[in-house]
Amino acid sequence: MASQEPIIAMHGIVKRFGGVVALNNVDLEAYPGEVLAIVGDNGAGKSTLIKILTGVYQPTEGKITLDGKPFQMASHSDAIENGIDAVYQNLAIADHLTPAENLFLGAELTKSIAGFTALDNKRMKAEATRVLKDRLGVQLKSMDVPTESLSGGQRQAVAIARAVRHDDLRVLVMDEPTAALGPQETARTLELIKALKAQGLAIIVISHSLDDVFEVSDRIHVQRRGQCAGVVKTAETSNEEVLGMIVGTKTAA
Amino acid sequence: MASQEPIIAMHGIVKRFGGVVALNNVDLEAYPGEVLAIVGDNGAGKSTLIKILTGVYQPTEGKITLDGKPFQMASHSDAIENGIDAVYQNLAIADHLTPAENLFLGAELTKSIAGFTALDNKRMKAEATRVLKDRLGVQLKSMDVPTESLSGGQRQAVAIARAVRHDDLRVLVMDEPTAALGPQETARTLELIKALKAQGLAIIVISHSLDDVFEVSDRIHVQRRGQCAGVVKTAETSNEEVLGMIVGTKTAA
Amino acid sequence: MASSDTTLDQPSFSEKIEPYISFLGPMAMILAIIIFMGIAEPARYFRVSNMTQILLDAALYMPMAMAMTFVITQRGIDLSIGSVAALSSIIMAFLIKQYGFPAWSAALIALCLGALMGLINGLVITKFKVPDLIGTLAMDLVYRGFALVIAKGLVLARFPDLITEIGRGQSLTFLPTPVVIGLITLAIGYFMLKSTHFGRYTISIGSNPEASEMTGIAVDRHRVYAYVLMGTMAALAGIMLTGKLNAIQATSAPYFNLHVIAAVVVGGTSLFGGRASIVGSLAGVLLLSMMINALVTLRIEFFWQSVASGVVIILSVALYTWLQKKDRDGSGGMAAALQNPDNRKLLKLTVWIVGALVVLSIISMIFGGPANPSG
Amino acid sequence: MASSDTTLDQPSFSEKIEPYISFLGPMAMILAIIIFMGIAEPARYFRVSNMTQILLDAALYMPMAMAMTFVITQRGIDLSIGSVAALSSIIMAFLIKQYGFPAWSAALIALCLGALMGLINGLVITKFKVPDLIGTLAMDLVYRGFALVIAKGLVLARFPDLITEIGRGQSLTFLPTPVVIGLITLAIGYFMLKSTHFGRYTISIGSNPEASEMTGIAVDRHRVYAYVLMGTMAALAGIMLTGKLNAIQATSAPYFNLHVIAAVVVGGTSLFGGRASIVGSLAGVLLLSMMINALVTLRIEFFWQSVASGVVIILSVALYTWLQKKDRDGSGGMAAALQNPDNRKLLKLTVWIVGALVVLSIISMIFGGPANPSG
Amino acid sequence: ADLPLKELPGIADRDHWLPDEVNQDGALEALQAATGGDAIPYAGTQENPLQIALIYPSADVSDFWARNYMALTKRLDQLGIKYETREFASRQVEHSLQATYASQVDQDADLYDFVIFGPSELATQADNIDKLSANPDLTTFVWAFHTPLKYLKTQPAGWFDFSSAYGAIKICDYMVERLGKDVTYAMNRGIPGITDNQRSGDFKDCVAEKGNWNVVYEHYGEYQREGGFEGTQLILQAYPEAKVIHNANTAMSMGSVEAQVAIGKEKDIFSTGWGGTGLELDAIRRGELDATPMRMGDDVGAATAEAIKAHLEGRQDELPLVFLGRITVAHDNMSIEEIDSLEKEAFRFSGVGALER
Ligand SMILES: Nc1ncnc2c1ncn2[C@@H]1O[C@H](COP(=O)(O)OP(=O)(O)OP(=O)(O)O)[C@@H](O)[C@H]1O
Ligand SMILES: Nc1ncnc2c1ncn2[C@@H]1O[C@H](COP(=O)(O)OP(=O)(O)OP(=O)(O)O)[C@@H](O)[C@H]1O
Ligand SMILES: [Mg+2]
Ligand SMILES: [Mg+2]
Repeated sequence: MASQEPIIAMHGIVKRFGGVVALNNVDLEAYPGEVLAIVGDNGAGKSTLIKILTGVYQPTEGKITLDGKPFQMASHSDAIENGIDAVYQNLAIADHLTPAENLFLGAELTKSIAGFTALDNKRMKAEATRVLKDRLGVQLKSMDVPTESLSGGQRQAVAIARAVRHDDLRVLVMDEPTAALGPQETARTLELIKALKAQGLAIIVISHSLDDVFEVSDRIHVQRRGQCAGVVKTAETSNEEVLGMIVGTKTAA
Repeated sequence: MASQEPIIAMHGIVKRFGGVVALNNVDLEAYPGEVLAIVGDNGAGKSTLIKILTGVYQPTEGKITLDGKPFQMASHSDAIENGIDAVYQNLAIADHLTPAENLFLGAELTKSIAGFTALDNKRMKAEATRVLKDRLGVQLKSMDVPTESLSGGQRQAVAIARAVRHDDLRVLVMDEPTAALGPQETARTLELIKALKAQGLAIIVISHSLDDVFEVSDRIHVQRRGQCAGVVKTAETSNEEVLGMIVGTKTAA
Repeated sequence: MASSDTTLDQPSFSEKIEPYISFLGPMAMILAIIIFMGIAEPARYFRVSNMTQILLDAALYMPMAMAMTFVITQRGIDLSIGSVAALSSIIMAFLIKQYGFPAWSAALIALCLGALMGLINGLVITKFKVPDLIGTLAMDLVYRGFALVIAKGLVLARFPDLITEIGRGQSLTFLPTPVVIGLITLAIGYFMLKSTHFGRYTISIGSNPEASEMTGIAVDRHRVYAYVLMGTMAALAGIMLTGKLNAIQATSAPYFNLHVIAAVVVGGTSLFGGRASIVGSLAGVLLLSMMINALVTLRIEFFWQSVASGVVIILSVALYTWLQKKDRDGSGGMAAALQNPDNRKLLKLTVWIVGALVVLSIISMIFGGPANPSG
Repeated sequence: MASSDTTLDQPSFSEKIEPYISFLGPMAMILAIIIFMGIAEPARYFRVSNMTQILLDAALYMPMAMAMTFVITQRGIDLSIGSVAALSSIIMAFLIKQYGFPAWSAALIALCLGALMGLINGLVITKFKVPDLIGTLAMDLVYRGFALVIAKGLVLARFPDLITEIGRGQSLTFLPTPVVIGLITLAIGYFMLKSTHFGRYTISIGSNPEASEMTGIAVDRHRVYAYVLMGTMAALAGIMLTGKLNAIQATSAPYFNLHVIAAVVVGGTSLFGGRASIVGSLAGVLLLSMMINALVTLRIEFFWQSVASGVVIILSVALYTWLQKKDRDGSGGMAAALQNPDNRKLLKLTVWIVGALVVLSIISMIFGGPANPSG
Repeated sequence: ADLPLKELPGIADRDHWLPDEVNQDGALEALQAATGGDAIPYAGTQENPLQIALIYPSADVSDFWARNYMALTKRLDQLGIKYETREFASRQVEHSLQATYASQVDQDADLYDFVIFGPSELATQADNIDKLSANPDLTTFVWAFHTPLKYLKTQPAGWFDFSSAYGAIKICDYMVERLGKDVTYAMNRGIPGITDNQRSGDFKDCVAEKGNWNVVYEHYGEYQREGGFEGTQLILQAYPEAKVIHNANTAMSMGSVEAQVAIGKEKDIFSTGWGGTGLELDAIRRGELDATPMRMGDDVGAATAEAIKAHLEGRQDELPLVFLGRITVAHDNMSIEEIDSLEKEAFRFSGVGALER
């Protein structure tokens, strides 16, 4: 399923926070048209790993390559510019802004008024409505209310829509996208992941739900105590084996 | 499995927030030695329902009975005094306090120094260590660090331990206790629920994971758009039926 | 994903007025003042000259209220603006009076100095990680100290026409120049808030700083920008003050900080960040000026003015919070409030304190010595 | 549940000093002052009389710093303490001088009045839901107004011995009475923080108000308690001030608010709530008193003292924050900081502002008129 | 008449005129005599009471403004003039608020006949003095300043003050004579500004010139008792060589004395006050304060009442533009009786002892 060349790859990543070693020599590759799941117990380093991948943290050691070329990210904007975006565990949503404003936060559309660059709120609203409807199938009652008044699922939709709004998006990272969702909305989200994969994106999903992982992923990366306990093909493994790797009673085949 | 008399029961509960009707005429009963699961989509009113049950919110309409007698709760303390406690969705933990301090928050042990009532920090620390170890099987490296420095699972353990520390606890409510947990810690928590049930507690668990629900619960209460879509015995239903009730394509048998 | 159907489909009345609630508080208070003065002292209060007077008073605070709206929306606060205004205009005054700089350039230099001081505030807060409150408080001491070191007790007075025009000019006939300047800064602020990256990020930073950081917004940089804007506007206010009084000294503008913060908060901008209202800030500034003017017109003794200001500020903020509160069904009147054991405990505390006062007073009167009024 | 094994099992050095970090900041600054003065002016600075002097200065602020530690730890702030002190002691003074109340009862009445004013602050904040900053700011105006209404410009002076004993007495031989009072209040504060429900809930409310609410803690009530404590301690400070000066007037104690807040924050209590340090507050109070004393001993000009105070406050808070920061590996020196595009943009802004200043100055010097130094 | 009436040396270097440059010969003395003498009742009749607006920074420090007010009103009563007053008070530092008051009175000129303006700071309020003076419906008197600014387009009807500069010279002369040359001293100054420059600055220049005195520290106590206390404490510990402390007002001198008493140093330090208020005189009697330039406090208010009468009687041409109240030095070498009679004279209207209002 995966092509030969990874879009983005991490090599020997180490991340220390003061005395805490959150990541210890971790490798990771993401291929276009493939869903890579990351699983692992609490504190295994999953969130830290993908924050490094998306430029939020800088690794203490190790390097990242994009299309095989060394790639240095000073900030998250660098990642976005190169088509890498993420939906974080604690939804990164500004409650007081409207859905459209959140959707384009950090990448506003602009127009020029009398030589000044101004935000094009009208166009952003139209675009946001379109992205939510076309790509996610969500229609909000009103686009003018602050996002805080939306339901959990609707907020989640806004967060995902923000990541997928770029037409040049190549890598999408999702940290526990279904953790707070009801069954219906979970199903919706998994479908969305599959649709995005079909569009050729490389998708990285962190999840505690092995059911979900087995439903959507192509490969599973197991984190354990800051290290990679192994990467397995979803089709070639079983629930028990992955569980064993997470707990530490089994190692990768 | 359940005895004939519910410990606590809610009748015709309605809760409005301004214009929003969060709960519309909901009934609920909790029996000793039974696990009642509450499932439903986002915004279905699950959290609101149990917040009313634990005295955090007051219902707009409807009444609550405890051991068959009408029971008015003005605050959460009233609930605790009557043996009802909860572990909330967003862990109600004060990050700057130590685990022991959090465990006894709101119900501190005291001693008397020269006629003054003073907190008995030593005894609380000892008790907390005991509760964590004996009832939950968790041993923390240090009991003197602020809780913010613990891992997600450890924090969860502290939150649960807080609820189960009362020896006169009769009803324990848990709002999505496993949502943020890895597989190993999820298993631990489910075992804990079973153990508590064996001790004769009435347990109410909200969860989005139907697997977990089917593993531990005796009855399932399905919330849908503020109303109860039906209550079914776990042994007599299936994953699909419950899903259908959540989504609204099926009604209770 | 299912939209929650428990809400009504038609936006309710309260949802409709929601965006305007921010300045309903001050507006209601303004209305109350207008009605009251309409009954008590209509002729004197509603004269054109008095309205101009109110506007002139308010004008001084408009640029600062605009900038403070941004600062507070980002969960910041700036307690140094009085000193920034004093220091930058003292330097301007020296440049004009001692070094013969042209007024326009000295005024521009003052604005740049204000920006520089704002920049320093911003860097202290973002780079040294000193909390806003304490950082600007300390910088207030520093700037005021410099102003005093430079000017000592000197009063610099009598400035070129440009400066007095800025401070109290009438050359635009329809409105005094400072009012026009104030309104323009507010209009620019409104545009910035709604239609620039800076405004958008201001709200998002105040609403959720971590989220903003993760979205790739340069949080620290935009916080610095807000302080730079604040410093510049404080310097502008300093120039306006200099022009208005045609004099400046190092101890000028002692109450800028609190007046401006009160106006902005009364106008509905949230001290908890994320909720900004430029129109509300205008309303807040007007409210405070109208109130002081009304008190003077009513010939209220000076000391009561202070009391009245405090009460009006609390009432308008409380009114606003009350208007905004959604879950109002749960409370249910006085009786229910007394049912609440917490309120009973607080009542008991109150009774205790008042009781102690009464008992002590009685004892003192019985056992006390004779009055001894020799100051 | 698995404990995370990525941390080392032995608590590291930084973990060990963690609980003490809060006052390492002010302690380092105090040490710096001691060393500096030890070199610059040892004879004058380290005299017993001067040490007593420093303690006497600091004593006035100790009770308030104790109470403010609680207020700030609950994410509150109290900007009204100067006025509370002034109003309660003005009333005490009137009771003694005009109505012949015995000093002890008038002093107790003053404490009750302080408690009452604190109670009002607390109720305004919790019941009217006015944010702490603006609520106490407004009440400051109210209390100060009342003090002025009652006393006008009058100075009430010359009080019974009890009052002067409280303010500057030496009858305990080893330490001046006010110092003993101050230290006792701090000790009580320490006990309350560590070993009472109030102290425990103070931290939990500041740490996580919603969680505290859900745990069944009466959040609002305990917030009110903190303000009542604050009001009482402000009144005590007012009595101490009255005794120290042997006089009181309505405009007394103008800088209490900021001095006390600065001392508490410098002492490591977090303005973001949840982190309290009574010992740190003591260190903060001492630091500020030692610093002012040192500046005078060094014969620094008065206005520079203001500048120096600001700088010391910023340095000690920044130092403390820096000590506390855990993730320090990511930064990596000056070069890396300049690599950061945000810092580059800020540098550009700085260059722009400074550049504008320089260009404007040069233009002005060329085209400017002759100097006209007639003030 | 065109000002100045005559030119004294150095006129070009000043932005204001000296009293002698603008007062007609004998006018000041005549008004001082009328002020000091018994009241001669107003001859004319009034339909309505006079409306007098008072704008002054009376909201903090000392009872100076209150005493002026009482002297004014009591003398008006004695003169048989009916009047109503309206006070616009503010704090010393609130220049803006005072400007607002001035505008308010200016636009309410129909309400008032006289306005008495005590500027928070002369240069800062100069334009407001100009504005009020130019209003034909008002007669404006300035209180607490005696330096008619040359650049005013319209001079007010009168300036009533004690000359702080004159007081500074008086106390300077007295102290140089009493304490000799080369004394080391320290100062508690007020709020930086013109008043402080005259009270403290002129004193400093004078003692330097006449006695070669040396100032070691200048504290700014903001005219507050706390300021005086704190400044003195610091001076006593850091500058033990200072044997004299000069205080720029009553509040600070009281604080200063209190700080000395607190450590038992009041006999060692020679400290001065300013104004000779009741509190200061009491302190001199107790031997805590040593000397003070004493104003005949009620002169300013009473003279203003006399000036109002002159205006009502159409005799305004006879008035001096600048009125100066009398100042003498009161000190601890005086007998109790001498001090008592000075005090009686100074506060003949507002009363000896604590002020009751
Ligand atoms: N900013 C930080 N400072 C210090 N330690 C950190 C920081 N962020 C993460 N850590 C530590 O790094 C380790 C890995 O954390 P991370 O959040 O990546 O775990 P995770 O696998 O995402 O866990 P979870 O499933 O609970 O989300 C943990 O021990 C955590 O305490
Ligand atoms: N304090 C509140 N004020 C206003 N509306 C509220 C409040 N709390 C809950 N609601 C609304 O009540 C409805 C039910 O919310 P609730 O939190 O009970 O849902 P839930 O079933 O727990 O959802 P989730 O699975 O996302 O946790 C939602 O529409 C929500 O927006
Ligand atoms: Mg994570
Ligand atoms: Mg919920």
